Amino acid sequence: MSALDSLLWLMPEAILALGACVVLAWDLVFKKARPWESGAVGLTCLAGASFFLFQRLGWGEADVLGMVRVDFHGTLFQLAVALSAAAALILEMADRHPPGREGRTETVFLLMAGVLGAFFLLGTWNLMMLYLGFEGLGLAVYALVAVRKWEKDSAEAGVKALVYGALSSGLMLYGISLLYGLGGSLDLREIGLETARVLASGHVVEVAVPFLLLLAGFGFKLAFLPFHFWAPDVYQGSSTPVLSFLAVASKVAGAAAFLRVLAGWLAAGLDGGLGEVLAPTIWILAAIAAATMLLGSLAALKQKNLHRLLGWSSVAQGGFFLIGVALLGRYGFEAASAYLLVYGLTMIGIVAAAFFLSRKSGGLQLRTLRGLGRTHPWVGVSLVILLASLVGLPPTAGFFAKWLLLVRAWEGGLGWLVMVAGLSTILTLVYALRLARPLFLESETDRPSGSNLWPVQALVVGAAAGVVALFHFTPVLDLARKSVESLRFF
Amino acid sequence: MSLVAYLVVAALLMVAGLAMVASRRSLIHVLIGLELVLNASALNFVAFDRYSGGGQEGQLAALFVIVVAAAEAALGLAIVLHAYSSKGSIRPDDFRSLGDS
Amino acid sequence: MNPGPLSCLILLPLLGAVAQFLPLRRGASRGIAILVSLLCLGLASWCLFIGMDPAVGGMQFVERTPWLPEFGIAWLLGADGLSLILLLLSSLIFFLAYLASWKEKRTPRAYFGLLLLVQVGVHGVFLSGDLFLFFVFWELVLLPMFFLIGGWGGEGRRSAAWKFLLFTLSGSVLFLIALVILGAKAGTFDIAALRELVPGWGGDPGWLGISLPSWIFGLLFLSFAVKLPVFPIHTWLPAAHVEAPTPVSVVLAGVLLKLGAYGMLRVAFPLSPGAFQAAAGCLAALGAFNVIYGAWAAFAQKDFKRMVAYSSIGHMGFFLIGFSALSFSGMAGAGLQLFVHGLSAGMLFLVVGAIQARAGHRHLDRLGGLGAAMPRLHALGLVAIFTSLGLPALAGFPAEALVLFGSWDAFPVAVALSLLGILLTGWFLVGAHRKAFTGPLPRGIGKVVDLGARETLVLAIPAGLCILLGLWPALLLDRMAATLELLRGGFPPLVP
Amino acid sequence: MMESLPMAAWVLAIPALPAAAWLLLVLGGRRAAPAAPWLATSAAALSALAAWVVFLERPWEGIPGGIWEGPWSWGFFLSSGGDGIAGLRATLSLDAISGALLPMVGTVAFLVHLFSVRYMRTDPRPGPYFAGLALFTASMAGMLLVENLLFFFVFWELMGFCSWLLIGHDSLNPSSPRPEAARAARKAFLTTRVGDLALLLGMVVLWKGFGTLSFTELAAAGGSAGSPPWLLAGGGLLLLGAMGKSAQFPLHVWLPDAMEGPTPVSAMIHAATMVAAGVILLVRSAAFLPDEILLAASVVGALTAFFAGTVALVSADLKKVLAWSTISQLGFMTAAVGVGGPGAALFHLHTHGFFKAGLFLAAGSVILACHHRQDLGGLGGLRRRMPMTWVATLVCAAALSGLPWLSGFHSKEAILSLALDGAALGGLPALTACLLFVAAALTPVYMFRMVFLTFHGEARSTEAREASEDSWLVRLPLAVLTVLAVVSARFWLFPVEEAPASEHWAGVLGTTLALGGVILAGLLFLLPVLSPAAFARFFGPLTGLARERWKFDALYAATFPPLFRLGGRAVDGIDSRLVDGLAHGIGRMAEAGGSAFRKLHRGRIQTYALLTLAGLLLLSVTLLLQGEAG
Repeated sequence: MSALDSLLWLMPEAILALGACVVLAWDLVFKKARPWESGAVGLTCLAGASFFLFQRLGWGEADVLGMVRVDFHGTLFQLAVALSAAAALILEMADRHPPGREGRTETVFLLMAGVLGAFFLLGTWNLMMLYLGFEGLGLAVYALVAVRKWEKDSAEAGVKALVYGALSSGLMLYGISLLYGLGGSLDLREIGLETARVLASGHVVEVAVPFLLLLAGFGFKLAFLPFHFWAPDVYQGSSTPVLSFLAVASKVAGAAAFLRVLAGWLAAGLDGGLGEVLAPTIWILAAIAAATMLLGSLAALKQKNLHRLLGWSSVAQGGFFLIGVALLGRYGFEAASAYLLVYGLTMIGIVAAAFFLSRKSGGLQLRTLRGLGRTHPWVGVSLVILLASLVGLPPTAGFFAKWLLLVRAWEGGLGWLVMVAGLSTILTLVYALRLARPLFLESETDRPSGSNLWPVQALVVGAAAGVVALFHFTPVLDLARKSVESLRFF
Repeated sequence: MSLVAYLVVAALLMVAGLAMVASRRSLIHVLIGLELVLNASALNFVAFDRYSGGGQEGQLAALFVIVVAAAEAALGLAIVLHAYSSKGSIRPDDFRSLGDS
Repeated sequence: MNPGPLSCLILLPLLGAVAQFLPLRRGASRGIAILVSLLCLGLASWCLFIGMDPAVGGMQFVERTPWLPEFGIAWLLGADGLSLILLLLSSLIFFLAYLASWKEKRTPRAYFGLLLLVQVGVHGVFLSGDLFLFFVFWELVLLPMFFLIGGWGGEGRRSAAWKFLLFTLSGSVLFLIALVILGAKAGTFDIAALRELVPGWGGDPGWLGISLPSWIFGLLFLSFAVKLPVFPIHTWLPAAHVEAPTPVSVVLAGVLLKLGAYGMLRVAFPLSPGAFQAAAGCLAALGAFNVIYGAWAAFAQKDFKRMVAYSSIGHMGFFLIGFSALSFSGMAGAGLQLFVHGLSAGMLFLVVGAIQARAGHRHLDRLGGLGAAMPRLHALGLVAIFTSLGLPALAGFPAEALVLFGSWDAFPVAVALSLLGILLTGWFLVGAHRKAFTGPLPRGIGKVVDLGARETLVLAIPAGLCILLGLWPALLLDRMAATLELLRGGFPPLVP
Repeated sequence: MMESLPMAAWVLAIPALPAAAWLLLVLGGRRAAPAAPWLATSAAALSALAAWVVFLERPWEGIPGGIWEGPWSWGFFLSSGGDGIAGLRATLSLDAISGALLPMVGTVAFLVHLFSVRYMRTDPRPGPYFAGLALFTASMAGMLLVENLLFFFVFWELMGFCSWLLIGHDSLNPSSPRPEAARAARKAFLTTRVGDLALLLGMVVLWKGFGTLSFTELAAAGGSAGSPPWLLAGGGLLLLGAMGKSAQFPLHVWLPDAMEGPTPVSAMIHAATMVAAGVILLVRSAAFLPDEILLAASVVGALTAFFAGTVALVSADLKKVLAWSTISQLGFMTAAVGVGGPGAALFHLHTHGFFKAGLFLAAGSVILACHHRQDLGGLGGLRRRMPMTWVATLVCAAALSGLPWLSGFHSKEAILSLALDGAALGGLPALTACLLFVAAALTPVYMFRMVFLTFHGEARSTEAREASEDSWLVRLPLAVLTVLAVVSARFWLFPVEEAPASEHWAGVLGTTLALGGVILAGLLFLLPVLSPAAFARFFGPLTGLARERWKFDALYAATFPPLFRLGGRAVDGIDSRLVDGLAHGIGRMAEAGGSAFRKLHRGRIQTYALLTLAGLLLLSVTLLLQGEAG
């Protein structure tokens, strides 16, 4: 593969890297740049990257420069990350900053850097590359959380994200180093083969310890128990655009990468008939999934702060995703991927709606949202639809995604997990409606009239329309299937 | 010296780092603990590379880890600075306005 | 896709609901709703009385469009005697509910839009031939109803709406789990196909020592029992029915309870007849218990609306008794009971609504003299009360008589006990009549105006139907007979 | 079939005309109210005419089985086919029983309508009243014209509804509503409903046993059935139903209270409709009821006849005396069926219908004249002021007392002779006979007590002093009924059972007792020879017991309503505390779990780190243990 070919394959990454530099330089070069200009540059770059990613979906697979892997799975979720980052960027541009701080350059740059990190996290079999992507995304997130110096909680949120994130990524790195020792290589596929051999000889500990350490890393990204502690606090302390990035882009990237790692690492063993040895792994993942779903939803029940509620909700949704992961098999991963896509779309809409509503009401407390659904019926109704999708009520894509996950779980013999998921669905609806109910059923008269925020409205309505349209689930299922097939190991 | 010795040292480093993160009363010390955690991994990489690896992958990895550690330290210090300027303290326990009551 | 009559029955209210998003003039909302429901009513009547062949028991007017072939999910609509009868009931009840909401002033667009959405769900449930689709429509009812109760209800609407939601959703989750099992095992959701398939899983070891068909039956039954409702998962009903605005109460009692019953008839029983037969004794006992419990609880109520709400529990107990006997007469009685209860409970709620609108409250001890002041309401109320307590020549009697006759062979004790429930029902309803309609007008109530033309129409239509069906139950039972025979599927009537 | 069509039209007209009148009145609402009296009355008149035509034609004679069937048959539950109860078909059918009773029913109903035109002239709600009367008439006729127990039951219940409606009529009066009327109506409805539901259950049992509910087929199957337990149960339930409707002890409590209704309604209920239904049911089922049930019927009937007679003796209200006398006479009829005389029972029903209607309408006339004064203490001396009413009352009371040459003599004699025949068996039948004779002796006493206190002596109130006869609308029905009270025994066509052994004895004994009773009443209340007070003292506490209706009303009032209310409160309490509490408890548990979990998230980053590490440790231990186990 020539360097030119490689460049073509890596066009999206290149665009993003270049775009990030341009954004940084923009304000220096154009002294009188308007605040929105850097955002526009960022959006253009994301659009360009998305365009090439979309193209790349049809290009097949390649190992580029020995470190980067291009395949359907990676590209698909890179696309998802790019689009959700774009959504976060739109929110950021629509947000109001205090006088003197109108510039968005830092945020835009950090978003793009994070996306770039996510791209590498998603597109590699090499553990070091993976770690670099992981850290790239992570560092961007820590900075994003803390970047709004004028908001009083930004520092605390930043500290928490940093300490907790660095701790878990450190644990993961330690796990990676052990895996390197185990497989003698940083390539996951080779490590996987070696792992299968080790497992076949009955040595469980050698695999179990790195597995748990990797779990710590991804557990942080995905915020499942017991690595979730940061999420509610940091969600609560960050601005809504950053929350959007945290809850969607960062989370989807981490989740998809988790699937890839598990597929690459364990599939060989699974194919080799080591299901028996891996049963405890399945069990532990299922237990984590159950605890996450249930406790996350329980904790979300009585929240009063919109962001914190979304944080806990995001924790609980991670538990659902884990159901598919826990199955450690093609069908489970397929269902998990489908769930992830639907979750992403749903959450983009919900966070955008939350942004819209908090801008309109001037607060993040649930009670300040009273009556907003009546004055803004489009956003209100869309939000209800999106929440229905989050809960898993038909006719929305969320229902299908959840149902598919549970079907796979039942097939995999995890009947009890199905029951727990059912229980937590009830709780989910309760907190979802605690969010939606005041919009319509209570009223408040005095409100500052804000700008019309039409792009945000369009985002919300579009996402709602999307989750309804995707109730015709075939496209989602096809994408999920293709992506899991492209992981090659099943 | 055998591989095990390196691994034990790395593990000790790791535990020391974790202990610092969990117990020290200053964010700077917590950051140092985080660096220790990273360095434990770096030590592992090098040791594994020396004793069981074929190429230079482990050593390269260790270099990357150092870079990442530097970046993390830089960002960490920046955030701690910001935290200090907004709260006037860098005691971890002073940061608890976010959380469930 | 060329939409047939059944798709139209679903799409019409959906269009009506979507139309509420248009910038409508005041009054246009209800106009749309009434128009849509009239069209649905006409279409449903056409299907039932002209379009369908009563000799055929199976699905007619079938429409099938593949949806997710991999799981055997399809947009499969079909109707038989049973579903068309319930469809007629629901389109009628919705029509009445829209008429009764004529004066709704609080955001009428949202109100009618939500009610129309509920209608979409209800029609969809009655017409689905695919279990997955069934569930989709089943769930569609949930949120609109929550907002209707919570948004337009009375004083305690908040907790009533939550209660409705949580109970119903818990039922739905059980349904969902059944769907998960079916999705994992069956590869199709065509109810007719499942009916062939599921009973064959008896040999499967199942889960936790219970065979798969039993699991499916238990989950489905419980989920439908919440809607029916069955003791002890009925407590949402009094709360919701009492707090909801009158037209919504009418819909709740007239149509929503029927969803549970329909689910039992259409899904829970056919999918696992073996499990059903094993449980039939318990179900009949539960039914008899419901009859007595509901009647007795109603007996103690001072709030007229609450009394009516509890009486529903008792009436649905009859459905359970008749249904679990699995004899033709019992099932026919159960089916007829659904229709009749829809009419009678709906009428009773309308009567209470009319009283409340005039007296300002509905506390029985503080009412009186309304019969003389409102002769029209009184006359129509009499039909409602006596249909409800099972007076012959009104529609309640043929239904209850068929249940009693049809279930005696299998459950003599349940039948005998349920008579106590009938006695109690008569007692409290006649007592409520005495308190509300006779004697002097209490001082707090000023001048009362009798029902206007619209209100009279709303009550007179079901009243006329009650009398007609009381004299000529064959009108509906003829249409249902072949379907019920097919549903029973040659099961011999239960004999202990 | 074709030639019977005119006949079918006549037969159908009997229930259909009043039913049509009802429908018109209901649909017409307030606009139809002015026309209501005459519309309903003319429908009743034509219905009565049709009944007489049918009676004279006797289409059932000469048909094998003795049942004429209309040319229509109507699938009730399913219009065609169907097995089991769902296949039931209704037909219009006429046999000797219905043929014999229809003229009485039609005539009395018509006369009651006519009387009501005057009686209810000032009533503000004529529409509902006459609609109720019309429906009542139609239901009674319909009940006689079906031969299937289920459809019989339909009309049976409709009559219950009509009587509820009419008894409570005054409670809905807009200007002066009487709440007592509503209470009485409710009591009537619920008490009879206990019987009705028993009958319903009995029907179910019989259906299971015989596979049919047709009276003819039941009678045919019943003969060979013996008395298996199910038949005993079914028959017993059926008897209970009849006891409720015909106000037999212990379900009699509703009938005296039903006097709250307008007086013509009482005439309707007591003479032509409602209470007759129970007797007719017993007569129709006598052929298949087992002997034990018949014995029970005879005992219940005799007991009721005696007990009601004693209460009638001390009643202070004009209408109450009549009510208790009805109960007593219904006791005779029930006992008659029990002792093997369904024909005699019907015969007595027939004659009783005329003279009891006459008595009630006469009472109505008195009440009308005295401006709703009806306590015996406030009447008296009306003989001169209301001669017509006096004659009617006197003749009807004599007929009721069983004085010779009057209609009541023949029918009562038939019953008494049958009872006397059976008494030879000893035991309960003998007790029955004794009680019946005592009751027969009481009848003239209470009847003539009523006559003397009302019409003779001094007027004891202003209203009584100023009373006068009313219009022809009142006098015509009275005249007709007086004549019929004398002659109605002549046109009775249903065979009455013979009691060869004691026919004459019973006649002689009955006449003696009746005459003795009249004389006793005269001595007590007409001529100041004996003191009623002394008499009452002589019987001591028994008099008090009788005045309090033997305390049954008090007993029921003290038991059933409180019991049911208690049950209601208990269920309501269980529902709102326990069942609902359970649901709330689950909710609270979830919230408690949530808040306990939230307590771990207080915001200390190092606590988080520790918890995470602890969690990781826990996971490793679990995983390794699991791995070891695996």
